[in-house]
Amino acid sequence: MEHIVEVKSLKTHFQTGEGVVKAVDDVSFSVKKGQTVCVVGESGCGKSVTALSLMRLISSPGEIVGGEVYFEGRDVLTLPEKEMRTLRGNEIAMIFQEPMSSLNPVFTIGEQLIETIIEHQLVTKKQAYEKSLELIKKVGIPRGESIMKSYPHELSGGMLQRIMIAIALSNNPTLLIADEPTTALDVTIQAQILDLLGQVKEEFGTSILMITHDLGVVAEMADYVVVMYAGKVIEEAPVKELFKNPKHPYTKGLLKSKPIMGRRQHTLYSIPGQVPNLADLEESCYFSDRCESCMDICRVRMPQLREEADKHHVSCWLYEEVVAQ
Amino acid sequence: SGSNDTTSEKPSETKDITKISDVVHKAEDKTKIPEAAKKRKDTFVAAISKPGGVFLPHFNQNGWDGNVYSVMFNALVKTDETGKQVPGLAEKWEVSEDNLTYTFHLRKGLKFSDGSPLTAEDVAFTITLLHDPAYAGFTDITRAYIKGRDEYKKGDATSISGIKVIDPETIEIQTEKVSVETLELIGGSVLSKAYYGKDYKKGNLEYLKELYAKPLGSGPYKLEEYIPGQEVRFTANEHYYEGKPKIERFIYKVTSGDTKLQLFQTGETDYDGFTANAETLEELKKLGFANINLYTGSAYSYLDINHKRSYLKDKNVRQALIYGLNRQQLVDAVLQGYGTVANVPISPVSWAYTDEVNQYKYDVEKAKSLLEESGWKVGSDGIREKDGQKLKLMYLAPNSGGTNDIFIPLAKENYKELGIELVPELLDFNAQLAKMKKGDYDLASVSTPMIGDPNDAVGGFHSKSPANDAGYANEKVDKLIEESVSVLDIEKRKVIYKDLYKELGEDPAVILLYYRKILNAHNARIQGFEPSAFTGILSSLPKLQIE
Amino acid sequence: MSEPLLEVKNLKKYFPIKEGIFKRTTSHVKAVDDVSFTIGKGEAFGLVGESGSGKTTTGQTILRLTEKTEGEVWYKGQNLHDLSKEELRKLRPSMQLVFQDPYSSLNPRMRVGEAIGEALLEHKLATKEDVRDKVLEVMELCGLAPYHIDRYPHEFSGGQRQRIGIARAMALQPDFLVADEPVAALDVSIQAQIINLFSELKEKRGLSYLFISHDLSVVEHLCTKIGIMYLGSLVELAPRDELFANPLHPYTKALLSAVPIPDPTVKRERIILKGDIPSPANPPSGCRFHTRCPYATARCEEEVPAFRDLGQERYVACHIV
Amino acid sequence: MVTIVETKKEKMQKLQAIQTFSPWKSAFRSLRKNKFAMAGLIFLAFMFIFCFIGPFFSPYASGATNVAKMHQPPSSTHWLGTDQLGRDVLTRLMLAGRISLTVGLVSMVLSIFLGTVLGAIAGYYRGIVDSIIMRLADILMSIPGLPLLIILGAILAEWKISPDYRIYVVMLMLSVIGWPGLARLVRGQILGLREKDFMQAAEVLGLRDRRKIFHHLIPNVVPILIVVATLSVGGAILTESVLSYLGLGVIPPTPSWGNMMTAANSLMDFERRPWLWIPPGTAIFLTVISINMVGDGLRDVLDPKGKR
Amino acid sequence: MKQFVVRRFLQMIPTLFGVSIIIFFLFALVPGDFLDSNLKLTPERAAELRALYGLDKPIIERYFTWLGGVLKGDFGYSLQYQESVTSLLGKYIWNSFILAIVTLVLTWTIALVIGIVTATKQYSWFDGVVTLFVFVAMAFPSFFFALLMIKVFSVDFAWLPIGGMTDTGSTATGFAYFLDVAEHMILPVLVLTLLGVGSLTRYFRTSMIDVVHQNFIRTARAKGLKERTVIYKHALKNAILPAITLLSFELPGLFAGAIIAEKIFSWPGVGSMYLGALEFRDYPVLMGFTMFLAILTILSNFLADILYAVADPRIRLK
Ligand SMILES: Nc1ncnc2c1ncn2[C@@H]1O[C@H](COP(=O)(O)OP(=O)(O)OP(=O)(O)O)[C@@H](O)[C@H]1O
Ligand SMILES: Nc1ncnc2c1ncn2[C@@H]1O[C@H](COP(=O)(O)OP(=O)(O)OP(=O)(O)O)[C@@H](O)[C@H]1O
Ligand SMILES: [Mg+2]
Ligand SMILES: [Mg+2]
Repeated sequence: MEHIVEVKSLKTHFQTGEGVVKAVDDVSFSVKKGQTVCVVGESGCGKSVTALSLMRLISSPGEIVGGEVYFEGRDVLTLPEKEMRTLRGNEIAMIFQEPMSSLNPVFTIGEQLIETIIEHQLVTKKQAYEKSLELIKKVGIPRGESIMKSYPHELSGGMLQRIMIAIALSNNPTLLIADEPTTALDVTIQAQILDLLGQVKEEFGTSILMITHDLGVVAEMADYVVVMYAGKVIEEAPVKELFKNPKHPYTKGLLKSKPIMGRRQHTLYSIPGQVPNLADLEESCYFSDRCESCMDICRVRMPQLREEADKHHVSCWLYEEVVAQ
Repeated sequence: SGSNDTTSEKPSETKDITKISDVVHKAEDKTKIPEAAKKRKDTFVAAISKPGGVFLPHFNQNGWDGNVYSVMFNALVKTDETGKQVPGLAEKWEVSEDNLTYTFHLRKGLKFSDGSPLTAEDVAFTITLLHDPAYAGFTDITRAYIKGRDEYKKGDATSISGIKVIDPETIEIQTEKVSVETLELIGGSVLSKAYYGKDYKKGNLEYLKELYAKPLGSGPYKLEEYIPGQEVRFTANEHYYEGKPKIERFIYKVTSGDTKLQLFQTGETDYDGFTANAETLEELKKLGFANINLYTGSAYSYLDINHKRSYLKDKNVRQALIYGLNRQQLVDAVLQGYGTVANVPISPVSWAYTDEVNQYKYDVEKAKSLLEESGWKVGSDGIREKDGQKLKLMYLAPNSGGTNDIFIPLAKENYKELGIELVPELLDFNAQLAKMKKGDYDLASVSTPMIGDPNDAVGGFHSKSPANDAGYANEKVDKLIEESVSVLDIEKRKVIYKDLYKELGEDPAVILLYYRKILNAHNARIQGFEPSAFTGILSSLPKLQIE
Repeated sequence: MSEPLLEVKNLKKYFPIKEGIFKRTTSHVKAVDDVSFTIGKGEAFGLVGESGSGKTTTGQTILRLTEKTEGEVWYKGQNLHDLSKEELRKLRPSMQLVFQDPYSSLNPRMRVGEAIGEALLEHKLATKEDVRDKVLEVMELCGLAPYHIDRYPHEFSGGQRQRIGIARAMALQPDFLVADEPVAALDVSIQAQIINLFSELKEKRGLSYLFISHDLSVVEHLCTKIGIMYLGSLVELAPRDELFANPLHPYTKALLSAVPIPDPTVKRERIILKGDIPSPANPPSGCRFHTRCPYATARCEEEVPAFRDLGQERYVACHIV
Repeated sequence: MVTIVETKKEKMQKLQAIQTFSPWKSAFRSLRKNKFAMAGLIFLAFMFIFCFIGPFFSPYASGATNVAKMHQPPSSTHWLGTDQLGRDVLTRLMLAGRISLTVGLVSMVLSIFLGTVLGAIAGYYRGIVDSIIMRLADILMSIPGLPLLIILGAILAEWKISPDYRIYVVMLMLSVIGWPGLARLVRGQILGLREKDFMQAAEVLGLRDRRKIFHHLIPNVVPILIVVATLSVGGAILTESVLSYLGLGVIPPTPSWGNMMTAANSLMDFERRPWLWIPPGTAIFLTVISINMVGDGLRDVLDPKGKR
Repeated sequence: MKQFVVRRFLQMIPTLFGVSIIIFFLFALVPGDFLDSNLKLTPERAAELRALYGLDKPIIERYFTWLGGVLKGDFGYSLQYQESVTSLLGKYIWNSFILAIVTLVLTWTIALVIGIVTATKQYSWFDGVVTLFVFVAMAFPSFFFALLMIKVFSVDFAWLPIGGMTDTGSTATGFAYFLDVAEHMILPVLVLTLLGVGSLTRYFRTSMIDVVHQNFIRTARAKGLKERTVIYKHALKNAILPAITLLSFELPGLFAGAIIAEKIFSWPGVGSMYLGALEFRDYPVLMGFTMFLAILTILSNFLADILYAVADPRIRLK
């Protein structure tokens, strides 16, 4: 299996009044053809920014300050804007996290769908319209025709999210970046969407980079999981391995926090403390503040991401031999 | 005149200010005439400001329409370069011994521009029309005191008894009161009875409105087309009594003050008047193709005094206001020297002009002592006061005209030195006049229109004159004014005016400022030009030629 | 059951559908169509349902953010839809809302601290001096760090914004909270923290909730009574344990079966709903669910099932139950 | 865990120092960090010093005329030359600035205030309030300025208001009748903004209308207000000269930038005496620019996203 | 919506009445009347004329006389031009109208393009130059630009006519006439455009800056749309909404604002006629023209409101 996307030491920083927010700091991972990679992590840890960086859609005051992102062998970050454009929406499509503000309020849903199709495919308006109707139906929204004529503010959150999905799927992308695509959807529709994504993956060999909080979804969809914390990848492994054998204390905490149907507890477990301020990080393991098995070294040095078991990478001093000494 | 060879370069130093017209400069290089002008072989273009489209004598509401209609209509009596009344359509006229009956003899074979004859009937019709109760124009014919006027105007009479058509070329008009205005009023432009009187019914002049834009007259040119806001076009009238003008077409072109010079420079206009000052003159000279005329106009400027104010009733204060105002400096600064200090209320171009009056040379000390004499003492703030009242004068000035910027600071400074505070108040012209009528002012800036008869300028000083809003009262002046209008002989009147002006010098009714120079220029390709302070281009228009 | 705090009676909200240049109303989207339920003091009522089924609209109409079409909402003995603007305003702090979309519900030009603190000042729940402390306190409670206080909404990640929305509502110490998918955008750890917070407040302060969500595992955890909505109406209403143990309505069954299990090794058998999803503008005749119901009969196509009281606080609208 | 608590406390203390929530106050705080805005402010301050204190250092401050020295080009004695009455242009420029700056700023502030408040109220309440305010605006917008000003001039002259103060009265009245344009602009924006979710959020919080309008809606129309503000400062300075012309503004010999410029209104002055119009023009230009810089800075500061 | 339009339209009627009353009484308040400006009139004659013109009647009566006429479509009779106001305005208004329309189209096109470019390239050198230029245009009164252009283009280079609407004595018709007028229009239009474009550019720039930071612009980019489409379609439509309001006072403003340009360029427009009417207190003309402007203003505000509602789907009309 070849790599569709290879992210190498990506760094995206924001210049703010408080200082430089290192939203993504030295992140590397890759997605193989036809694979689904899920990115999980505490909210605010840089997942969306990573996704946006792949699309080169970071706008001021943010800036990609380093690293490479190879898409099918080409470095996306140095591509001329024109070529980049042919990739966006076509080869790489993205579903944004906040659907309500992500659609243009003064154009109808139909116009926004059709234009995406026409931009990248040689079709007539009529054909594009047909295709759009089909897409709307595919994502499970009834009364396609009148939806095409509605404006974004007339639809519910879930419907908008599905419209975003429809737009992203409209050109059968090679890579689909989905930033929490199902958060606003109820489980039956979520199931339907997940099925749809599975289908697309099957049919077109699409790779999916999915950002989600729902570990259930991860379990269902992912082939491979990347766990991020404070702008860094702290653990990555194939899905089964990760669920079976989480290594990083943060990952463990996450899995423990998830409420599971039928297994009610009085209080849910939650990781104590806060994500550190990304604008003022000191040399240490960023999780050390909250870690239950924190050691002295954790407070002064940052562990490296290294392969621990087969394809299982983790960045934690607990697994470094050095510490043992 | 155009044949005057002396080219005086320094107009402000011209000693003899009575000189009417001095050609300052003749074109030096006719090759510089712009192409645009050369192309117009048979057309003369003169500039005009804002014609309004009422091209009918006695009915026009603005002066520019007057300029337009006077190209197309003739009056019985014309005004010459000195403001004297000379024969127009009337070859001659007689005034009876008692100065009450006027008999006009028309020229032979007069015709309107459509070829129809112009007779005494037309004259009678015109004068009758002006007496119509519905007549709403500005010609106040009642001041000619024609016999039977009231019976016609207010009563049922079908004609005016004082107007008698003797024969087609003779008309006699009887009046009831001697007045110097009479001749001008009854000797005005003549309208065709056949054309304008066709539908005439006493008390209804509505039908005339249709004809405002379709004038028919006997003047040198007839209307070809009027394009509102742009041009009035004329063609030569073959029936004109002095012969068809040599230039076939004549155009009045609407220009704006800001670009007059440029329009003339590029040959868009052949003739225009300009603000007289050294720079404009210099620019015009540089053109090379301009014949430039500079002469004193018939108008003058003054400061009106509100005599109803107790402190201004005092002759000393008024005299001090004149002595203390450096009028020569004003001429130098406001007019850049292109004018003369005025001491009599009539322009040097008029027959009535005299300089044998008090010259009121700038004299601060004299002014101060006059004020002291009247009890105005300098207060702690440098302003004079008397009986607890400060000598603060409210000065009204119209916001248009553009000289306020220069005039006000200078006058303020002058008066401050005397211990008088001048408080300027700028208003729109009409508002200023309204305020003056109400008497709510001390001094007010006024420029007269063109003055024909000297009485136009002084009539309002009569204490009984309805126009005397300012409240000036001087018995001697009253008497002299009455005298001056009851004789028609110019020589006799000259003497009366001399006395009158003297008296007005002693007991000033207004603060006279200056006579302005008039500057105009015409393209050298136009020949035969003799511009006049009283008639503008009109008197030379029929005689012009294009080179 | 404790005394009712909120009583919703036959609530309806129709949105007009407008067409043509003159935007004439041609038909209506029946976003909420005859919904009734009660929430007791200290009770958390879970509202679950398909997206677009009218959950948000129900929540907003209850709080009178949009005017109802029909029905009554009794809160603390007052019909909210009869109150004057000022009376309603005074009542506002006690009933709060957490918006579904956190980003658009935050004023982009207002710093987080002010967004949370302004209402405290407005209702005199804090003074100028201590408002900042109170804000920091509630921020901490909702998992926000103190340094966030002077930031603008766009500088946050989606989950952080959601927490701002929660903090804003919580700061007023309401008695009743409509939480519209409050944890959907949160990572599980924070999610747990928030849910713990919610249940703690419920127990300690008797805070009541209308908790809108489609994450049944969360709902199960927090809510004691659950309503299932489909196409604008409630199809089932039951106490938590009964519902999870014994779902009656076919839609509820499908929902429960579709909840993903966070274990990649387990593959569950889902009830797949076939058929077209109907439109709320033009709902199917009879039982609205019949087009997708695996057990639908001819009767379901014709007759609208009544929302029957089965006793023990269980209600269901289905012919075959 | 202990350490966490400590650092948190430290941070809290650090934050306590800043005890305010007003978007306006915090904006002004950050304004100080904005280079553009500061440059603009410093420049404005400089202008004020130049105009209000400068004349004390000029030997020509009395404004005395000297006809003999009229129209002199810039020289070492008259740095910016002399005008048509031989007065020092530089000194007049400074004196003129006193009037022009005050008039420009005061009328800007006034009209912005009125326009914004009325527009916001109309847009926020809609319905009958909107109809009344907007129809009133229609009426005011339909009344041509010129006759109104002439009437004003006459009335003020009637009331014997000293010409020195008249300009301020007039500016006030101009703002009073000049609000409709801005009000319509603001209303238009508010109409869109009030439908946004964050306004629903404000409703849920039970905020008073006043707070909703001033703290939620108006900060969102600030960009347009800044444009209007910049435009209206320049506009007011130039309008003043038109007013002077109608006897409503300052009356000669008092100078203002506007009337210094209109005094040089012929092609002749244009070509031959640039020192008469370039200085006042430049002064207006620089004032407008610096107001705009402050405005842009303010916008950047209030606009969380536009930060550089 | 229909209801809104109808109601809004009906509201225009009382507004217009209000305007007419205010304007009428304002004009009556203006000191001086038509006859005051004539220095040569004797007071008796002036009184006689005042009666003939109906200026001696009480103001209320005059208003109703005027209103009665207007309701019959008769706007009265100009004192100064001795012509019915409608036909008089008819003669001049079209000249002003073409000037206004051409200027309007030009201003908007230029301002849109510049506004967008400066917004998307905020703080670039182009932005800087344009900004500087806009402020220069703001700092100098219109007559300066008019004079400057006349000097450069008409006198020095002699490319364009100095003023007027056609060549002196021109008898051109048809296309030749059109060309003639077009040539004369260039300078006045240029000056008016210069004056209007500055502020409009600022407005567009500001709205654009606001819009390009929105999330949906990011979405549009993510869809791979051309930058041109993103800006000129997605951003522009949002940015132009606030400008619709501007459009409503632009047109009436142009009529009123062109006065100076019309004067300097001797353009036979309604502006200079209006000034003259004001100077001479020609009330019927003043009332006529002012009412024309009022109707124009109110009508454009009405249209703007409707346009706004149609263009922005989020606005709910009640
Ligand atoms: N425009 C910005 N200015 C400053 N900081 C920013 C900006 N955008 C994002 N950040 C910061 O970058 C960090 C990463 O944000 P990101 O949106 O990638 O988080 P996330 O992992 O997607 O979280 P969530 O799951 O909540 O969506 C956050 O801490 C956020 O505060
Ligand atoms: N302003 C509106 N105008 C017209 N229709 C609307 C409007 N708001 C909501 N709707 C419609 O009402 C229905 C219910 O919407 P609502 O937002 O309440 O759904 P929801 O249950 O909250 O869905 P989700 O879980 O996706 O948020 C939808 O069909 C939606 O299209
Ligand atoms: Mg995110
Ligand atoms: Mg919802």
